[in-house]
Parts: sequence; C-alpha cells; structure tokens
Amino acid sequence: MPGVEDLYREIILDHYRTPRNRGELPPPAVCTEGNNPLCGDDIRIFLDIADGVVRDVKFSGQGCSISQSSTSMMTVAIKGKPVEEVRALVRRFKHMMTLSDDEGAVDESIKLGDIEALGGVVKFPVRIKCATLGWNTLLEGLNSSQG
Amino acid sequence: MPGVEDLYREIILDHYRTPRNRGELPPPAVCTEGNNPLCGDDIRIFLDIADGVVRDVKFSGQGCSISQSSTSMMTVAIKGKPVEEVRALVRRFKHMMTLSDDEGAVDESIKLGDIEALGGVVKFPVRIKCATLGWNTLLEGLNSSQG
Amino acid sequence: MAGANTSLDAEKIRQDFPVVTSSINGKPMVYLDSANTSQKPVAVIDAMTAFMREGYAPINRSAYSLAAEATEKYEGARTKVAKFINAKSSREIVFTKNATEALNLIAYSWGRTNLKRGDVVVLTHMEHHANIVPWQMLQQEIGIELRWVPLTSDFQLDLSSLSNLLAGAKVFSFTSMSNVLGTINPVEKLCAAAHAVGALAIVDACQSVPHAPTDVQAWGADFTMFSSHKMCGPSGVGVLWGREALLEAMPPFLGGGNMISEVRLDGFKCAELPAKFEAGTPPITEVIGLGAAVDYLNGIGMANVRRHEVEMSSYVLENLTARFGDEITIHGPRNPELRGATFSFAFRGIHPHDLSQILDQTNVCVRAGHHCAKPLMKIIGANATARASFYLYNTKADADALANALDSASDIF
Amino acid sequence: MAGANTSLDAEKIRQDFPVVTSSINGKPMVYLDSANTSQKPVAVIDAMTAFMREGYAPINRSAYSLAAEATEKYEGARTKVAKFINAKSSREIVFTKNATEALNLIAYSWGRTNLKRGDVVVLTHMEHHANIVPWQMLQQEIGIELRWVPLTSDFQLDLSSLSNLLAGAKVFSFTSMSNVLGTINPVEKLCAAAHAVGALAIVDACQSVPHAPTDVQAWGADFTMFSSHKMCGPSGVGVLWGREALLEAMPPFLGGGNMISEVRLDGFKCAELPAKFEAGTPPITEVIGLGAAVDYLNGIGMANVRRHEVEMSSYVLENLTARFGDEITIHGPRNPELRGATFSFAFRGIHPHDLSQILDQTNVCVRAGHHCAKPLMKIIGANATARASFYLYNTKADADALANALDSASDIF
Ligand SMILES: Cc1ncc(COP(=O)(O)O)c(C=O)c1O
Ligand SMILES: Cc1ncc(COP(=O)(O)O)c(C=O)c1O
Repeated sequence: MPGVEDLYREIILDHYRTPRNRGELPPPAVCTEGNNPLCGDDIRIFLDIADGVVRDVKFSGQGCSISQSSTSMMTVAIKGKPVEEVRALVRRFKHMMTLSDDEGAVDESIKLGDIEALGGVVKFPVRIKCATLGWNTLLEGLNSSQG
Repeated sequence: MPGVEDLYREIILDHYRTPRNRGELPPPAVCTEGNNPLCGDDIRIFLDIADGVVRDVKFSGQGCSISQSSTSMMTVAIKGKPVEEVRALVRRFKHMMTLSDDEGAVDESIKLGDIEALGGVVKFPVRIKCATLGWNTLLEGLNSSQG
Repeated sequence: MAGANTSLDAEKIRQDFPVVTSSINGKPMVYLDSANTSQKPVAVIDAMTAFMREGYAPINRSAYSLAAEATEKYEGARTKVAKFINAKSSREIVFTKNATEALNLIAYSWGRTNLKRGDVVVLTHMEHHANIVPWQMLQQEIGIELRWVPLTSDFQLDLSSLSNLLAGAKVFSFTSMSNVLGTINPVEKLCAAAHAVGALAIVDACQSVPHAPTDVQAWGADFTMFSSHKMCGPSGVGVLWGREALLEAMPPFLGGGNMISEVRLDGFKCAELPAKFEAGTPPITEVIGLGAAVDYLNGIGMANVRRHEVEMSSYVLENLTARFGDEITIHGPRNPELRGATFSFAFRGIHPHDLSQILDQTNVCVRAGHHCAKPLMKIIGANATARASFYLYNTKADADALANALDSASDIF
Repeated sequence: MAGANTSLDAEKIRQDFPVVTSSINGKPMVYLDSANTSQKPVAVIDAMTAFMREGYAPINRSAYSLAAEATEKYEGARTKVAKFINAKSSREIVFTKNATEALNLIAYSWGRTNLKRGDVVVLTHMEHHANIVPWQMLQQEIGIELRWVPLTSDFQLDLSSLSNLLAGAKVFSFTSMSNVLGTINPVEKLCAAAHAVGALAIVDACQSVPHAPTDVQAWGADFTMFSSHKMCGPSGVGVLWGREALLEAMPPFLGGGNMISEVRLDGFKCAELPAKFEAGTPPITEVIGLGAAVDYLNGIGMANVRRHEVEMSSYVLENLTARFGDEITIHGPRNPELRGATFSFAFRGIHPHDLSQILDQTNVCVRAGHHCAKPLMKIIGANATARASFYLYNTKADADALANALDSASDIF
C-alpha cells in the first residue's frame, strides 16, 4: 500500500490551503460545470478566451484536496496560454494520469512543473477522478467556447 | 439416493402401459386442462357430473409414466363416487404427497388402494408435480363444474 | 474491551469473518463500511464453496438427483428467508439481483399497471437513490406526482404534515432506517398512515433487516426489500417480499425461462408465484449462500445483534463527542435507541475523501461521499460526508481505532 | 480413451472440476447438462473464495484501499470479458444478472424508445423463451408485430424467405446456436441481412460464447448477451454487450445507485457507460469469478474447446446411431461441423422424464423437458425431449456411459 505522503505533497497541500484563481468571472466568460458522481464533488470553471488565448480563468465549487489543488495548479498553468498549448497540456496531464488519450499525440516534452507533484495520485486509482475533475471540465469549456 | 424401484412399482407401470379411462367425453361433460410447466406435460380431464356424483371421467394428453398412471388410477378411484367423497380422496392423496392442504382436514381412514403405490414418489420431489398433475386438474374441474 | 458486558460476544464473532480479522502491512483491519456492504462469515463462504465443489446443478428444470438436491437447497433458502422476516408464505419471497431490482420491479410492474398521470407517490427526504430514481422514471414516463416527507432538526421524519402529504396518495415508500443518518423510522405507524388513505406501504428495509428482528406482518407492510450482501450473505442476490394477493395481481416484470407456464408463437402464460418474477437462471449459489447467512444470523439472534449495535452506538457517540467536542459534527440522532450504528460526520473541516484516505493508512475503512442519497446530502448541507458503520463483528476497539485515526488526520491537514 | 488424439486433454481438464470428477454411491458422475449450466473449475471457486476471505469490499464508491482493490478486480474482469468477445471497448460491457435480464433490458430500454405499434421484430422458431417472451410483452404493450424464421427439415434456419420476413423490420433477434437442436446459425450472414434492411441485429450468444471463439465486431452485431454460469463462471451474472453509440442513446433501465451522476428532488441525470445500466450493488464476487472463468477458458483456448466439441459430436452421433439405429431419434443436424455438442433425442418411446430418472441411477445427468423452447418443441412435434450436452470436461467415456445407461433403460419400460 503506497503511503499518503505520495499523495499529499507539500505543493499540493499549499494549493489546497491557498487556492489560486479561486472565484468567478462574469459573462461573456464561459462557465462549465463538472462533478464527480462518486464523491459528490462539483467544480465550475470560468474561461475568458479571446483570439485563441485563455485570457483569464477562475474556478469555484467544493472538493477534496486533490481536486481543488489540481484545479488551482491548472489555472496557474494555463492562464495567458494559447488554447492549442492548453489542449496539449491537458493531454500531457491526462497521460501522466495514465488515462487513455483519444484526441491526439502526447508531447512528452511539455513541462508540467508543480503539476508533476500530482503524479503520485496514480498510485491511488480512486483519486484519479479527483485529480482530473478540473481538467475534464476545462476541456468541456474549451470545446463549448470554440463551438 | 433412493432407487427407481421405489418409483416404478409394477402397478404403476401397469397403469402406464394400459391406461384406464383414456379418451374424451363430449359436452356437456366439463373439460379441464392442466400442464406441468417444468416438463411440458399436459393433461385433459373430462368430467360428467350429475346430482353430486361423478358419473363418468376420462382423460387425454401426454405425459410421463408417473403422471399418466397416477391419473389413470385416479379415474378408476373416483368414477361413480359422490363429489364430496372425491374431494376427500384428493385431500388424502395430496396429503400422502406431503403437500400442504389448505382446504380442509384430511381423513386418514380413507383407503387409497392401488394409489398407495405412488407413495414412493415422495422420495423424488421433482416427480411430485407429475403425480399430482391429474389430481390438481381434477380439482379445477370439480370447482368449475360446481359453479 | 468488548465482550464481557455486551449482548453478544463480538470478539468471538469476529473470528468468523476472515476479512475482519485480517491485517494489511501488519496493521489490523478496521472495517467500518458495513452499511455499504458487509463482510461474509466462513459459514457462508463454505456453504457456497461446498455447493460449487459438490452439488452445483441447475434448479427446477431437471429430474436427476444432483439437480433435485440443488432445487431443494435453493427452495430451502427461500423458506429460511420467509421465516426470517415472518412472511406468511414462501410464495411471497422473490429473489432478485439486489434490493434495487426489487424496487424497480415494483415501479415497473405494479406502478405501470396501477398508476396514472397525476397520481401521488410519497417518499421521504432520507431515501436512497434506489427508492427515488425508479419513481422519477415513472414520473417522466406517466407523469405521477412525487411528494416528500421532510426532516425535523433532530434528523427524524417530520410527521406533522404527513396526513396532508398522504392525502390522495397511491403509494408511500420509505426507508426503515436511513443509510446516512442512522435514523430508525416508525415503520408500523407509517404503514398504518399509508393504509388509512388507501395507499400502498412500501418499506425499503435494506438497512434494518441485517441489524434487527423483522416482522413484515407486524409492520403491516405491502412490499419490502433488502440485499443479501448487507446481511452477511453473498453479493448478487436481493429479496423482494410482497403480500401474495398483490404479487398475484401484478403483471410479470422480466420475461423468459422459468417465469412462464406456457409459451406459444402467439403469446405466453405466466407461471405461479414466485417463479413468475424469477426469469432466467437465478443466482443459485448466491441464494444458497444467503440461506447460510440467515442460519448464521439466527444462530446469533437478531435481537442480540440489535442490542450490540445499540451498545456500540452509545459508545461511539459518547467517545467521539468526549474526545472531539465541536470538532466533529455527527449528522444523526443522539439517542442510541432511535438509531442504527451508522454515523455520518464532518470532522475538522477535512474533506471526507481526504479523511477516508488518511484513515485508510491505519486500515480504518470508512466510506466518503454522498452515500447514494444526494437529495438528503443537500438538505443536511453537505456535498459529502464520511460515514463509519458498525455491525455485529465490530467492537469498541474498532471505535477506538476510528477515534485515534481521526485524531492523527490533522497531522497532515 | 480421450486425450491422445483430441484437441485438448479432457482427461486433464476434468480434474479441474470437482463435481465432474465426483461420484455418488461409488458410481462416477456423468454430467451432461452443461447447455443448461456448466460446472465450475477450482480456479473460479478459489478466486471467489479468496476474494470473500481476503478482499471483499464495495466497489466504486469508497476511497480506502480494500475498496479500491476490489474495484480494480471488478473492472479488470470487465476488461477481460471485453477482450474475450473482441468488444471495441470495455464501456460496451454491461454486467446483468443473467442473459435474460440483458434481453429484457434491450426490449424495455431500446424497444420502448424505438418501437411503435405495427413495427416488426423478426425472431426464429428455435429461440429460447428469453428471446421470445420479452418481445411478446412488448407486443401486448405497444402492438409490435412478431415474425418468425422457420426451420428446414434438417434443423437449419430456412433462409429462403428471409428477405420477405425482414422487409420493413426494425429488429432481427436470433440465437447463435440452438440450445435444443445444437444447430449453429450463420451469425455474420444474419447480421448482414438485418443491416441490409436497416434492422438491428441482436445475437443471443448464450450457447456459443462458452463453446467457441467469439468476435462481435466480425459478426457485425449490434447487441449480444450471454451468461457466466454456462461458461465455467458463477451463477448470478450475465453480460450484455452493445455498440457504444446504441447504449449511449438508450434511456436507463433500472434506476438507483451507481447509475446516476446527479439526483435532485426534481429529477436525475444518468451516469456514463457502463454504470448507467448497472443500478445498485452489482454481483461483485461473481463478476470477479467470471473474470477467472475467462482466464481459465483463455488458458485452454476457445478454438481448442470448439475442436474438442466437434470431435465429441462426431463420436456421439456415430455411436448412438450405430448402437440404437431407429430406436433413437436425434432432433438436430448430423454434420458435427454445423452443430454444437448438444443433443436432444427421443428414445424407444420412453418419456424423457422417465428416461432422465432412470439414467440418474447411474449418475448420468441429462435434462428432460421443453428446454425453455416450447414453440420449437411444438414444431419438432415433441412435448418434451431428453437432452445430453457435452462440454470441455466431457470425454468419450461420458458418451459411452450415456449409451450404456440408455440401453439399460428398457429393462424397466
Ligand atoms: C439460447 C439461450 N438463450 C437464453 C438463455 C437464458 O440464459 P439465463 O437463464 O442465464 O438468463 C439460455 C439458457 O438458459 C439459452 O440457452
Ligand atoms: C436504504 C437503502 N436502500 C437501497 C439500497 C440499495 O441496495 P442494493 O445496492 O443492494 O440494491 C441500499 C444500499 O446501498 C440502501 O442502503
């Protein structure tokens, strides 16, 4: 049995205790809602996209340390980035979570930075859904704001 | 495991090979149909009842040695008997088959005669439905011809 | 420790449950998720294994001895279950795959036949999804109206407006015990209230049959259901009980083998009860395992099980409150006589998922989430709770282990 | 004896099945009822026992390791089953309680949504009640029309008028192999014929998945289903496979826990596949047992199983005919390549029930009755037949025992 220290790295707890980009954005920002049917967690991602760039992002909702910190780190990583780069990052992240990727090749060279700390989640398969909740919701938001 | 000799007594095989009262009766005789959903056997009992007496009875249909011989012996036993006596006999028979009896007390003094040979069926629970098929169908016939 | 002054010897009973006495990484297992699914005693596992090694055969359809004996064991289990809940006859016992199927069977078969647009079905705010979604499906399909009995602030059903809610209702379907709050409902009284307005009384007994004596006739219920896997039996089998006249009048639910007396190209005729509702090959080994579970529970005595759990409740409530005071919020009644030994709680602001993960470090198994009762969660104002549930094999040592593990959770958060 | 020149070593395989090698009253068991339900190898029994003794826990809902590991085992079995039949993805695999539930699920969920009065569903004369009654229930309810593909005199489907029968049809649902006649149907061809008229192709694969390699994609089928208990797995679990797009578009069947993503007082939202169709606590131990059965069968190789059964069929057909000539009537194809090793027969005018009873004296287990195919029985002109069905653990010695027992049956009648 892997120890919780693999899960609750300091950087993760830091983002949990002090979430970045927490809040909401008014319309026309796109709001997408996601939830984890297993634990009842829910999350809302607010995206302000213009000219193919994520100009601003915020999140709200309730969740465990993993889903909250993962989302917090995600917002830091994507803010100001071109949508295509964001998509590549999502693929890279889901690849780290060893989830199959139907939507394109993974660019292993993309740096995850702090997000790397979430790698330990893989040893706790039940928590993978927590870690990916924000990312999947982001993906939905990207799709709907492009369609 | 009980041996088949408990099941296939000579008198039973005799009624199977040479069934008594096999055939049909024209209306106004009452015809009742019964079947054993487990093995696909079916049976028809024809009853000519007048003044509370079973004046004639015949049976037709397909079935195994147990259902055929049991029905054959039954017809012999009830022909010419008052309906009330017939009902008591049915109760006595079903009691021998250790089936619960909801419809009145069993008169243990009633003689079963040849029918006693069917007592061995009890050791083969799956065959009880074969042995009682004709009797249950008779009971339905009695009920429907009484109103 | 437990044992001496409790109603049953939980220390001894534990020894019957291999998972309960197991350890991981040298630390003993503390299984506190029995409201979800219970562990299995050796007697049940052995009954299933013996059947599969020595007597496995089809039931009902074949004349050879192996099959005849399997049939007797299967039907013998039905008789045991009937007696266990004091059903009038074993014809009233239908084996399903779980309690959820039983509730759907009622909604599909009785519901579609007897309910029409605008008809009222009354539920409560503390129902499990299994007693909500089948009715919402009927609502979508035929437009029935759903009404909800609310809760009081002390986690009881608020019966003050029950007669208004029930006015004109066709069905009152409620749980005998909440799987989240632990609240035990006054089943007899609720059945009587349903009958007073001519409504059917359906009791979801999933959380009470495993934990206390059950008498469906004394309840005056019309239907009840429960799952083998919560009462020391195997997974894969549930029980529907219904009054014979009701089951008799209902159309079949699933069609296929075993539930027919005749099939022609132009139509079919149903078999008699209970076969009518048991289409296809049933969970043969599992039903026999459930029979062994009933024997096991009878050997201990359901009244003793209940008494043990009242004692466990007292201990848990006192202990957690004494130790953590306001840091712990228990969502449920305080009086051990009014509740089962199932405790949902919030602790020091730690998310239940994280809590459960950390408790797991010392093998303390508690469930975290919505417990398949999302409407109730919303009403008690939580997205999720942690839940520790105790059964006949749990001791005060388990309660202590829970408290110790909780205390150390703050080391991380 | 068997072994040397057969495709698999049945003598060795027998040793894996405790019931098959058991004896009663000193006489060896001759289990010839596997078309009804198969025996279980030690590997399956042990997998279930080990899980119940060491790892039993709820799946999907809890974060603690015991539950996470149980979930992995359960989902692992799903992946195994998906590969076993070459499904595109394990999301297409739904665990039901048996094949019958799977057929009802299709009729209720897909049928009620997509069929209306007058729509045509085509079946065949050789269907099991499980593939008849659910459609007859829809016929009663919404007035669909049922059409039937008849048989040729050599027990094949008569496809001469298939295009007429299929004209305008919405569904063609047929068995891959008759459980009475042993006839193997040309599944790919029938699926293509269904698709040519835009009808859904539903394959009842209960009798073929246990006995031969299965490739649902090569079949080109839309739905298929089979039961664990006929393929060396435990009772209490069946499998529905459906093309993802179809399952995706269907409304749920049973409502309750696990199949939802959201429940509010005013309605619910479904979970994703396959959870959407798995309401309530599933047969956890049994699914894990099925996974072990798939491993077991893969270890032997389904092509080898098929080859063994072709060899058994040759032997049985030659032997019985040589020995009994006109005294035995076998209802089914004569060509071992066109059939499975399941033989329904009439013998010397002895009623099948009596025959089965007498064979039982030497532990020869054959089924007697209508085999849940009453319309077919009527068509072949029998109320009942005796049926001997062979599986991977049966040897030529079993076939000889059958012949010997038959011969002595006339001593009584
Ligand atoms: C061809 C066929 N279809 C369906 C079934 C039904 O399977 P089950 O009883 O496991 O639901 C069977 C077996 O009885 C069968 O042989
Ligand atoms: C109160 C209640 N009702 C219904 C159910 C559903 O039982 P199952 O999942 O065995 O169908 C449960 C258990 O999950 C429950 O606790």
